[in-house]
Amino acid sequence: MSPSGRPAAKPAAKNPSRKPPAADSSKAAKAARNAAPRRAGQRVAPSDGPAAAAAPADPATKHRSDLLAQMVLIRRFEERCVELYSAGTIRGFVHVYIGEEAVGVGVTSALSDDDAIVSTYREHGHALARGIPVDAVMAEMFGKTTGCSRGRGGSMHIFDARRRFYGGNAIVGGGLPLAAGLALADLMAGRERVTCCFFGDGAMAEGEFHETANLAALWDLPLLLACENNLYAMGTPLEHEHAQTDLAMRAASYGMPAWAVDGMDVLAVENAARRAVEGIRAGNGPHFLELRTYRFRAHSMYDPDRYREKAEIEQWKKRDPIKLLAKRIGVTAAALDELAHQATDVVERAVAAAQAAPSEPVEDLLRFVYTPAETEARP
Amino acid sequence: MSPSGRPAAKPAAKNPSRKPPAADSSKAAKAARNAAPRRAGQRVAPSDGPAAAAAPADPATKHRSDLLAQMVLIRRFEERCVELYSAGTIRGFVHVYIGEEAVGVGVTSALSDDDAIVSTYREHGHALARGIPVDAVMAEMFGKTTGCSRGRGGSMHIFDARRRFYGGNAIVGGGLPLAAGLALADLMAGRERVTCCFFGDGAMAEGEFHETANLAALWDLPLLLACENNLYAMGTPLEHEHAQTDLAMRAASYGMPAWAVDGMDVLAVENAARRAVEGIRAGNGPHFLELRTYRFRAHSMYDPDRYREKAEIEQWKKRDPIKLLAKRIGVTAAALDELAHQATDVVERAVAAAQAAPSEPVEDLLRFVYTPAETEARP
Amino acid sequence: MTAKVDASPAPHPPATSTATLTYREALREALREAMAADERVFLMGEDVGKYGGSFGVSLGLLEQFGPRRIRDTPLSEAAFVGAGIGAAIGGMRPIVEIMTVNFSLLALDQILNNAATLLHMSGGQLSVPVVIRMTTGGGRQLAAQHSRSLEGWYASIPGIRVLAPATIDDARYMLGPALADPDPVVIFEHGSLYNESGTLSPRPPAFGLSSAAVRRTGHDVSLITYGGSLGKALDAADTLAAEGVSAEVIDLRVLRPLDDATIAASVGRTHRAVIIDEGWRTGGLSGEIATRIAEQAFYELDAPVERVCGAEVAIPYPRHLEDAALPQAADIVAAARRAVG
Amino acid sequence: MTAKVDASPAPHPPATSTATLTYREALREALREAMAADERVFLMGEDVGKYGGSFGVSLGLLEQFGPRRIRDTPLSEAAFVGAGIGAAIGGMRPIVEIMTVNFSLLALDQILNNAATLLHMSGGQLSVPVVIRMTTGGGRQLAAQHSRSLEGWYASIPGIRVLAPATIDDARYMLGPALADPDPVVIFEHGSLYNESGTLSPRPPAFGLSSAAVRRTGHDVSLITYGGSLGKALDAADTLAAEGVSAEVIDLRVLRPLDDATIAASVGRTHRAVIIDEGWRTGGLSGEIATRIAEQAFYELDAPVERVCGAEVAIPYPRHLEDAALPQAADIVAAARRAVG
Ligand SMILES: Cc1ncc(C[n+]2csc(CCOP(=O)(O)OP(=O)(O)O)c2C)c(N)n1
Ligand SMILES: Cc1ncc(C[n+]2csc(CCOP(=O)(O)OP(=O)(O)O)c2C)c(N)n1
Ligand SMILES: [Mg+2]
Ligand SMILES: [Mg+2]
Repeated sequence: MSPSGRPAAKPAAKNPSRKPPAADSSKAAKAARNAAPRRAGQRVAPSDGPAAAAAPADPATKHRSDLLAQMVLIRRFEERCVELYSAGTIRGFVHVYIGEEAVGVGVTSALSDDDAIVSTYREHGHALARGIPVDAVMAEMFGKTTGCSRGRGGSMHIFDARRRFYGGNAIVGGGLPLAAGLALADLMAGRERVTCCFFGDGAMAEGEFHETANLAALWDLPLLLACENNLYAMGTPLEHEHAQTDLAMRAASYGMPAWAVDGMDVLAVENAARRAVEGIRAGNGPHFLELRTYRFRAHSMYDPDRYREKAEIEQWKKRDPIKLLAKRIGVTAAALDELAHQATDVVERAVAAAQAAPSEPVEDLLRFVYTPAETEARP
Repeated sequence: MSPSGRPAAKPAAKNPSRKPPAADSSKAAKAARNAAPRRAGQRVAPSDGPAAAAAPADPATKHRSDLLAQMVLIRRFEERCVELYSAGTIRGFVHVYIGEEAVGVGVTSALSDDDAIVSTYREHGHALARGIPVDAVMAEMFGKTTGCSRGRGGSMHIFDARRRFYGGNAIVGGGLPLAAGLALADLMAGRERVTCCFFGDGAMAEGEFHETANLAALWDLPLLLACENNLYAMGTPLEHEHAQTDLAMRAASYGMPAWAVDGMDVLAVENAARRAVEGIRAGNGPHFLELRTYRFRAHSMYDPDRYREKAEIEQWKKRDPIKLLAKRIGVTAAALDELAHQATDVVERAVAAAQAAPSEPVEDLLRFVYTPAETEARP
Repeated sequence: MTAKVDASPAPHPPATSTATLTYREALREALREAMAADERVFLMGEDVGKYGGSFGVSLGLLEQFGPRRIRDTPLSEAAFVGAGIGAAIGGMRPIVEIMTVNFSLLALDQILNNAATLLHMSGGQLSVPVVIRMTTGGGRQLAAQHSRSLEGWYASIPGIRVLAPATIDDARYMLGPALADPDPVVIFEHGSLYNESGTLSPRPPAFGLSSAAVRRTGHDVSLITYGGSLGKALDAADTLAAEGVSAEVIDLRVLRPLDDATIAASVGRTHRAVIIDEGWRTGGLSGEIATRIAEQAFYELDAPVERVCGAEVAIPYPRHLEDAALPQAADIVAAARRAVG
Repeated sequence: MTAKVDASPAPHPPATSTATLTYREALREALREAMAADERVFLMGEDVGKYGGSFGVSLGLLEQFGPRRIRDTPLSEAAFVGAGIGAAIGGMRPIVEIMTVNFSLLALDQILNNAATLLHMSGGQLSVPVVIRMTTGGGRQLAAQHSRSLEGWYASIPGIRVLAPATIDDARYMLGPALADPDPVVIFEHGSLYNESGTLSPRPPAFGLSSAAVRRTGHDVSLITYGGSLGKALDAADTLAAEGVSAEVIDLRVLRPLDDATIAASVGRTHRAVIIDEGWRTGGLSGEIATRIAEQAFYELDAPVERVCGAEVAIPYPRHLEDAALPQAADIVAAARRAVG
């Protein structure tokens, strides 16, 4: 049990401000760049300071541009989904990630390809960041056989076993035990892989969170618990979900390293996630990240969003993760437009492909209830 | 959120010693007599110092004698149950409380008659301390209609609604949400009552504990969470159940006052429980007590107890709560024998009565599945 | 138990005006009425407050009754359902909303091991007057984990009563007697019904929870169903009528205890039965009802009882596959034709 | 799916010696064999280690295989069952023990929403080769919360296979093919069987998990049962034989998928059936089986199918009430007499 995992003695705010952290404090920016793992209960300050001037060929800069492009792609993908939903082309429950892209992109960027991801119903961003082809994710939204789950899953059930992306789970908290099991399999097999499980602030109130956190800490499972704290569970604000709203402190009480990160700052997220992944690979058991973020849109396409103040949303939009990173790395408005343009092209091609793709024949309704006989039972 | 509810910064022992606290340290005894509520993570030292000399008429002494008599009665009751089980008269699962009596007696003594108790399958001691007649509890063990649950429940399901004793729950952790609901009803009705829920160290790993702790702290429910930490969940030692073995610290992470108490010292238990109950009645929401105790016998009559060292058990038996209190209040061996004698009489009368009592007729099998029509639906 | 609940006088004067409203509004009015009538009644669940409930049923109630009685809970199904059970024992009359039946598994331990069992294992001491509402069923492309129909499991639990309002009237009037019931009542609201609208009838003088309803009379075949499939059965009856087959449509309304008398009487008239249940065919309500028909009317039956059920698969997302997985009017018509032979 | 599992060669050379052992020992030997044969197999659950499992099944395995593969878990049914599911996806072959079916409700979300559903909602990508064992049933005076029989619920879940070993042989040989199955398998061990002893037969060459077994042949009536009730059905058959009634006894063995062919063939011979199921009558397996018999052999039946089931009550503690609540040989005899009538 690392001492850094202990809850800090200092009391945390019971009702955390719904205001985003202030932008443009250069001291804070420096802190974020140095980004040592924080002790539970400490907030990581924002890191959107002045853009670092860097030569275009610099691999670090290239990497940052790449993160930016990923976020732009996810944003564009989901904006298109919203349109398609309004047009009645995409149906079911659709939960967009708009505003939270830095979390998925930053955390995923810290993982290796053979690490595993278990996600939620709000997982388009995780899936795309993982590298599941845009075509396959869009086709899934359309319910077509070319979808990454052959269209059976839809928005909430994106899977790609080859890329170790294990869903797309629509039971809040339901992915956590599963992720612990994937981590256990790696531990037992002596593989140095990490399993990352995304879940929301609301999910932490579920019993399955508690049981999984305890089990993972007890067994030193190689598990990254990535809590996307967007301050709401549907319409319920954080302080009506949790007695202790400092979620990193709560997690630390299981005896695991846990810290909070500015989830609007993709570089801070990536840095924190790298540290956590390092700790996990070093055999120090599960780590918990509280990723402080905000969703710019309603909970789902179904939700009229009656419970949040417009002003609060506007305030957070000022810290749009895309704008923040663009500013930091000196990407001009024009360059950003160009990126958006490219993303639009990719997304439109995916839409066209999805539209043209075949639907599963009705006769195949009962496929995939049991593994077909021809499949090798034991890989 | 009381600051005393914060987790202490100092790291807790990962593998707590299975040795009982050392006896006869007079400094420790003093500390226990003063018994201010402890901060989470702090251990309460034992309080079995030299007996206080007091006049027999002193109400405090009388009260202590009374606590002693209760413990002796519970002990005798259960020893008899063990015999009856071996003889095949009592069947099913029977879990005795021998060694843990100070917990049930001390906590219950701090409650008023109209406070509620929710208990576990290891509840004979709670039931008797609550004042459910020995005859009714014994008849329940025999499955007779004169049993407090008409014999339908047996050892694991002792109920007495009139005494606000709400079971006897054999699903580990299953009583916790129920207790929260009873507390909620009181809170909503503006009644100043407390609900006390007993549960074990093992139960804290269940999701239902987590959800209940959070809900209770969030809603400031008048709930006393009485965790009987006897270091084992069946055959599993504490450090294989919990990543964080300092259970009071874990509970404090929900933002509720929580402290550990020497559960072999009935006066320390009573004192701590009184403080907690005061805090709850004052509107400060749920309080958590970690009652450090030990069961002298196997988990159940079914259990060969292969998992504990004889030496460990013997060590703990030196701090038998009955002997400790007797010594403290200057009760002689002869007087203690006399008490045991009286208890035996009471128990034997209960056995005889239970033997003579009628069984439920088979035709009544389907009674009590639904409330009979003649019952008033709305009390 | 049945007689008592039915005999209890309507808690309020029968409504006299007939209005057009949605199923959702009918449920809301029922909640409003119950809250206004009895201080002990309160509503608790995820997002029942400002959000108005995940399907908008409780919209506006927070404003009317305040946060003490319209209680948003954390995502903790076991704890808040268990707390509802405890509060019921403690003298309140809680209405607990679980967003959907899919999540109710997380609270099933509390419902079975506590709510349904406390009365018996306490030897008759503890009645548990809790009402638990939840959305059920498929048909909205919500895919595998949000489209289940598990009513059959609940209907098998001794100690509870299970309701499935399928009409505006039942949505409006079932809650009152459910709250008056001293034992736990579980109410299933089919997700496809919330936007249905219709005319509310005046409250029947002795509105009860014991009997099934004959929604359409007929003499050739009995279509027996409940909840979200009622409309499909009525559609099928229309089609069948055009073919000269007279179908009787039975709405079970109460899934536990089943109203054997109404079912047997109908089959006694028609000698043929089709059971329509959105739940899986195997091990669900449909087999139970078919078996009871055979037990009670074995020599009356002119043909094997037909079952039209949900396919044994987790509901797939695409519309065409979901449609194929759920009972449709055409399937009912085909089954009725087979039965009539 | 059936063919594949059955066709798979026995993973080990058939045992040749015949020995007398208990059901508990047979289960233990099966675990031992599976652990020894495949490094990916491990056992996890509450107290499976030093304690030896709450019913002593895994006694000695910790000493043989060590704590890495015999894993004691905290009291966290949802987490460790879910972890078994995840570990199965991750390439292991976990055997998860839930102490009893009563506590399995706490893990039912994981079993239904994950184990049974992942394959379908991933479009066929994720098979979940997990085996979940649990004790079921009453008869030991363990009262309301420790005596349930919920096999019927599990048997209704698409995506899983459900086994109920009732004999020494099945206790010994079912685990192998269960582990070889690429999909989740749930195994119910009836609590009254652990101490039963008998002679182990040599491993049958193609021991499978698809078919029911005729445990006794007869021609007047089929007694159809499984698990803890098999012995009672065999006793009943003895009594009936003395009265000149020849009863065939079918042991279902596999509760999902049901072996319709064996059942229909038997009823085709006897024309009368009695189903014995310790679970509640309403909404359980008994109704399903009765309905299938009617669907498949409607015109073969000479009498309504009889059901002998658990009473619809939480099992009471006293022996005489528990006996009355559970199917007994005398009840089976009476039902058979009615059927033969
Ligand atoms: C067990 C369960 N309960 C309720 C729901 C309905 N539901 C879906 S998302 C959600 C809110 C979850 O909030 P959070 O965990 O913070 O994630 P976010 O949606 O904010 O990303 C709720 C209540 C569900 N899907 N599963
Ligand atoms: C949900 C559940 N899981 C498992 C069991 C079996 N079981 C009964 S008591 C027990 C141990 C509980 O330990 P603890 O909470 O420490 O209480 P103690 O028995 O030590 O007083 C177990 C595993 C159960 N009754 N309920
Ligand atoms: Mg959230
Ligand atoms: Mg314990």
